[in-house]
Amino acid sequence: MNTIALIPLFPLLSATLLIMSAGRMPRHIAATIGAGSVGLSAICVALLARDFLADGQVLELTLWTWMSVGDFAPRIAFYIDGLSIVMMSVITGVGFLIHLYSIEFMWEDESICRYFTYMNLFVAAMLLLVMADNLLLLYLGWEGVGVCSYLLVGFWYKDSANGAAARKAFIVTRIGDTAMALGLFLLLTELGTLDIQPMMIAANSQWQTGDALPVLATALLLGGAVGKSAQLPLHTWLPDAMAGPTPVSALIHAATMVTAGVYLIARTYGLFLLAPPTMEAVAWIGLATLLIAGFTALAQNDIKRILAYSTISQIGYMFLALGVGAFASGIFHLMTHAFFKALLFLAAGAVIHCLHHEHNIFRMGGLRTRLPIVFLSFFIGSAALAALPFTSGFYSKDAILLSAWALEDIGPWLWAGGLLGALLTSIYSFRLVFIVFFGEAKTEPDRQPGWKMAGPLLLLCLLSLVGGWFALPLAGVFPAAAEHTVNHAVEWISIGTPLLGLLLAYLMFLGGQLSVDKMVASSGARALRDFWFSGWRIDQLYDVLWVTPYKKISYWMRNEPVDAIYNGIVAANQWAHHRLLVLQNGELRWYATTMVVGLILLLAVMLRNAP
Amino acid sequence: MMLELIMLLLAGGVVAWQSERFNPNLPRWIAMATVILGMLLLLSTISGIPADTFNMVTEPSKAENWLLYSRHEWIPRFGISLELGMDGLSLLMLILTLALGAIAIVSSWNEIEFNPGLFQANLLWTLTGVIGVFLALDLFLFFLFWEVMLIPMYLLIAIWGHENRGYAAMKFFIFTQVSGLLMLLSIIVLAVQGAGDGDISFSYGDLLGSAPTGKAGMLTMLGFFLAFTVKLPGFPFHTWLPDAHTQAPTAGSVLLAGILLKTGAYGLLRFCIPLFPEASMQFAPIAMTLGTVGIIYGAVLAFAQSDFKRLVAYSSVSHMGFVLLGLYAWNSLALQGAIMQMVAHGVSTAALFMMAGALQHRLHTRDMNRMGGLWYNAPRMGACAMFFAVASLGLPGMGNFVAEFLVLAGLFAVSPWMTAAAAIGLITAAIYSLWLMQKTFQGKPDEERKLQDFDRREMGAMVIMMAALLWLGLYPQPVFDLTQPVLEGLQPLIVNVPETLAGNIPGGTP
Amino acid sequence: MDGLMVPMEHVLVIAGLLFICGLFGLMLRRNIIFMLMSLEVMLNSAALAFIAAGAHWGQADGQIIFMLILTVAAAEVAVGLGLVLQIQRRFKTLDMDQAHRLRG
Amino acid sequence: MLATLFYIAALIALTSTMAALTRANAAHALIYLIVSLLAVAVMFFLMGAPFAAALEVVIYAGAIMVLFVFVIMMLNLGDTGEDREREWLAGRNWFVPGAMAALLLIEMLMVLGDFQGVTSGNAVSPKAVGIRLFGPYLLAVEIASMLLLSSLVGAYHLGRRFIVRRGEH
Repeated sequence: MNTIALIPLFPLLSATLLIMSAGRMPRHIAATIGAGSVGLSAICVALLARDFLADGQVLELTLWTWMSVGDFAPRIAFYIDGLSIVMMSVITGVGFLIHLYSIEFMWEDESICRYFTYMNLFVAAMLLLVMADNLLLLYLGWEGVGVCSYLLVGFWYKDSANGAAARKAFIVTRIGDTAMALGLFLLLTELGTLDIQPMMIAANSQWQTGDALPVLATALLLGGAVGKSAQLPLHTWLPDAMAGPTPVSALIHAATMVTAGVYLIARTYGLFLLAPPTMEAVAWIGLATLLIAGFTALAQNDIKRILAYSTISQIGYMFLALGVGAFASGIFHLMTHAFFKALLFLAAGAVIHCLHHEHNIFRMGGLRTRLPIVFLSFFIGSAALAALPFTSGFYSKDAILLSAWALEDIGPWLWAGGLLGALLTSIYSFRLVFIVFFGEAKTEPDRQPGWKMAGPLLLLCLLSLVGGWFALPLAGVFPAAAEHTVNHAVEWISIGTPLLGLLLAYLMFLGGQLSVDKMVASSGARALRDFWFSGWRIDQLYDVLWVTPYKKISYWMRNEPVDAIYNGIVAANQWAHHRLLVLQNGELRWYATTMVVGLILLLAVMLRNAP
Repeated sequence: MMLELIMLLLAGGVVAWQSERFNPNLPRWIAMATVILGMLLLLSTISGIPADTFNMVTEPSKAENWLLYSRHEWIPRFGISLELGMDGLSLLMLILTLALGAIAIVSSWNEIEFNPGLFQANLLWTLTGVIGVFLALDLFLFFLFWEVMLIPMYLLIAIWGHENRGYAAMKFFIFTQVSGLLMLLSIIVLAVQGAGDGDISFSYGDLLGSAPTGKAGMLTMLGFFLAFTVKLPGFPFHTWLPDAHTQAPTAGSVLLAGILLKTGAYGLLRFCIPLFPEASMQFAPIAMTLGTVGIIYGAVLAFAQSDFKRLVAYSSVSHMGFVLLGLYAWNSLALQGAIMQMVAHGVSTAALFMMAGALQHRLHTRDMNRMGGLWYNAPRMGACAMFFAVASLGLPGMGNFVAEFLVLAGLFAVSPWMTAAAAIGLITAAIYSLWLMQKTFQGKPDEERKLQDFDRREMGAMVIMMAALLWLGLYPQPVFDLTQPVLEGLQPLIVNVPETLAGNIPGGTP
Repeated sequence: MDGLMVPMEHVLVIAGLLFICGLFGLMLRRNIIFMLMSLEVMLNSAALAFIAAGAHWGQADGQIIFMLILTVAAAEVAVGLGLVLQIQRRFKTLDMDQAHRLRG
Repeated sequence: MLATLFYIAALIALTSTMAALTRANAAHALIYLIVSLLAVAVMFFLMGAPFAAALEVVIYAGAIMVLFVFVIMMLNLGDTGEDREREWLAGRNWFVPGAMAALLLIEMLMVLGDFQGVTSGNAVSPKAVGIRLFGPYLLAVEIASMLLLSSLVGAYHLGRRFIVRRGEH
């Protein structure tokens, strides 16, 4: 039982140790503690998973009652079922590999100690998020990972652009979080508890499917999920968040934190099932996001931004899966995505590391022979991302598309959109591979990745390839999906699309038969490319709609408009003072006369009142 | 004990003042010793109270079940007595006051060069007034302490403040004094009319439930409300606060933000609402609107400031809006949240002001445009600032989150729309807090800058405050347990909450 | 010799007339010396009224108050004339309309 | 007979007062004022207050007025001052004070309108005054002496015209 408590405790303890050392700890010790603690957690998770797979027993552990006010008594308690196990495995497993990788990647950084502090804190918060038995504790983890993300994106604080990106990440997600908090208030007020399992039972007994309240509650929760998982319309922070160190992008902005939204919806699926309109909205949001992000990724030239948009797009798939009710498929894709996207980011990090922090893909090229391990990793990652047959991504994405197809009414539309997205995915993935690793060399790498980098890469390669055959222990978590008859034509199309994308990418970026330069020769096409490059101008739109007005209003008000009232009172007083000052003119005769006037008036009053 | 505690601080002030003649370093030691003695006195007294007393519901109108109660005749002709009482709420506030008093002394340890004796004396006398306010049960006595708290604070700002201290001190004085006089008027009305049959009584217990009804009740209540809201400060009576905070010396800011503001909240909870249940509940929608507007307004203005202390001051306006909301929502969740916010905000803002004071002491500026990248020069300061910045934006796991969550959760049952509006404050809080970090500790560092990082003394104070916030965030139950009986005693005083509230607020019945 | 029986109202009217004469002089004159004289007249008229009242009741109190008034008048004149000297020295005039700055 | 004397004294007091206050020359005015004071002294005497009458002559008409004389002599105002006084006394300046005085007079008469009573006709001897003065009014005497002392100090301080303070002229 106590292994459960140990899992988040290890990274937390490690972070505390690192904080208390105040940066004076030698870097090899800091790195060992930082990575080792996550490794220990991973071992604990593995032990836990082995037991769980053996008996399928849901584990619960209450540490203490957080607070108890009236009937509201959330606990610091864990609830470990199949879904949590999957998430914890991903977090600690992939997390450990990334920590290991970080040791080499960050070795030369002066603040490696601070780096591992933040990373460990993040892992701890993320673990709390997925292990929490109630939504309040989940919210603690949720905000905790947000802050860690902020700290890590802005890790290199000396450049204020990084700070801006970090702030944007935090504030945009905070908007979603606030919606989620409101959702929590609604659930607490209506259902009287935030403990997830009793809450879903209470919801089932109190609410009918399609009632306004569950729709509202789930819509608010969805707001949180959309913010954290970088879905439309709150996705704009993720590309900027690439300002952080690359392992951070791999861990937080690809594998774990950004999928928290997916986890949240899956965790509270019982509520979402009561709200079909929200479910539909989830699906459409996912679809729109995956398409918009896919198109945007096509036009980028920063290696990390491409991956960021691809992450947004892949999470769009997960949302699509959740929206059509295929929760298990969504989680499945979450896991495979964690593998291959972490792999891609780490490989991209290796490229960046070996090319003196070069991010622009057009200044790379021909790295296939110079960085063979990285090439292998990147190729496998891209293949999985593009869902080429028999990679892990293939299985998960295929499951999603089939579930979408099976849905009535809107299903085929969603399926078609997803398919288009798959095509786009394939094109931009291989565009990346072809431009970076093929063609002529433009920048020479000055080093090769060492074992701490290569090891995690190779392990993740393996996971990306075989991850599709894992059977996730989700049977007890979600209601059994309806068996749908598989339409073979649909399946073949799903398989063929990525290959078509690969072909197109080859023709455009390697073979040269379809020259991109020719395509964008016309002004319309160039405008379209610029439009995609700017991320559909959504950032500019928000700038005009929110950021600039907020700044303007705030600066306009900075000198306290309310004070105008009080200054008005002061001014009125001063005005009266100056008027009355005339009476106090220092002329003796005037005083005498006014006294006489007073006397006259006084006597007049007396006479009038006299009987 | 209560009278002794007040006397101890008063006398400590006098001694500290006079000790300056012997050695200019002596006053701060004496002040520190006085506060620690006070704390020990308090703790030893509490340990003597039987444990089950803490769980008994406090009957506000009776002397029983108060943890401590004492009454001496003072001016019997007018029904004025030295009536002091301590329940869980007062106890909590006393602990906060003494702890932050110690922090304030630490924060100005090396800062005061002019007349240190009088400075420490004023500090202690402010504490005296605050403690008196938290203990007084006689309204006349309460008013006396209310004024006692004001004057030393005025002197602290006016003598040891920064460049524009005269203006700030005068503004602070006029705002609090005018509203205080209105309250005196209300107190007298209540004392004369409340007791009935020609007797005058200022005793809290006698006056409960005797408020005039109708329009007169509303007007009398407004006298109290104004005094407390100015102190709180609630929008639109907050404008003295940014000036006073900015100009006050560090210890003054710490005291102002940490405890003086809390007296306003305490007054609302202890006096304004229970004494005028009917008028207060009629007024609740307006009070809550003021709270909501204050939350957003403070946050928006905080973002636009370039003065470190001013920014923190506006953040106080924003945070105290939650208290106003919580108090007038008047259900267990919201009330506990409001109390928690009083404590957590006291600690987190005190820390931020201490940070500001430390920066000003070292850099001789509060202008954030002249800072930037300080993390490079002083990582320990940076880490502390980051901690308290995220505490201030309401990160779960810290006391501020517990407070804001409970307030909003409680408010949601009363008015979902108001909750939604107030929740915007969570976003805007993130904006200004992170902006603060960006302008000061992040960004391009000046590598030539010599900046003394926190020393052991300052780090000690910071660590204590961090630990306190984490404790409040992760295991706030002791605080709730302490105040629960008090609230259970107060809540029945208002019988018609749901109807009045629901009837007055749009969407009141969810 | 016994005193005279005068109707009180006559004496009071005379006192009032004297008082008003003084007041009139105070308002009329700009010279500080004349103003002081007017004050003397007014004090004197008050004294007259007190003496009359004392005579009416046949008590000594009226005269005692008269003596107090006398004291006040003496003190006032002493200080007032001292001020006159100062004013003349500072402002080179006795015109009170010009000495209105209310500061030395 | 005595009553006639009383009313003649009253007439003299009023006219000489009026004259005193409307003179341009301060010395002349002072003489008129002394006449007025002497007339009032006569009235005191006739009303049965011989001690007060004596004091009026000795202290008021004597001592206090001499102070005025000294000051007028010290100031040495001369003819220009007198011309200016005449100018200030021009007719238009009389209007407001005259109106005020008239109004006040009317009101005063109305107040006194139905006042009944008469002076007793019994003289109050200086002895009686002295007994009262040093009996119940002892405190007042002390206060009066304090007042005189303080005015002495004040007058002395103000009168030091030849001691020029540092920084002046």
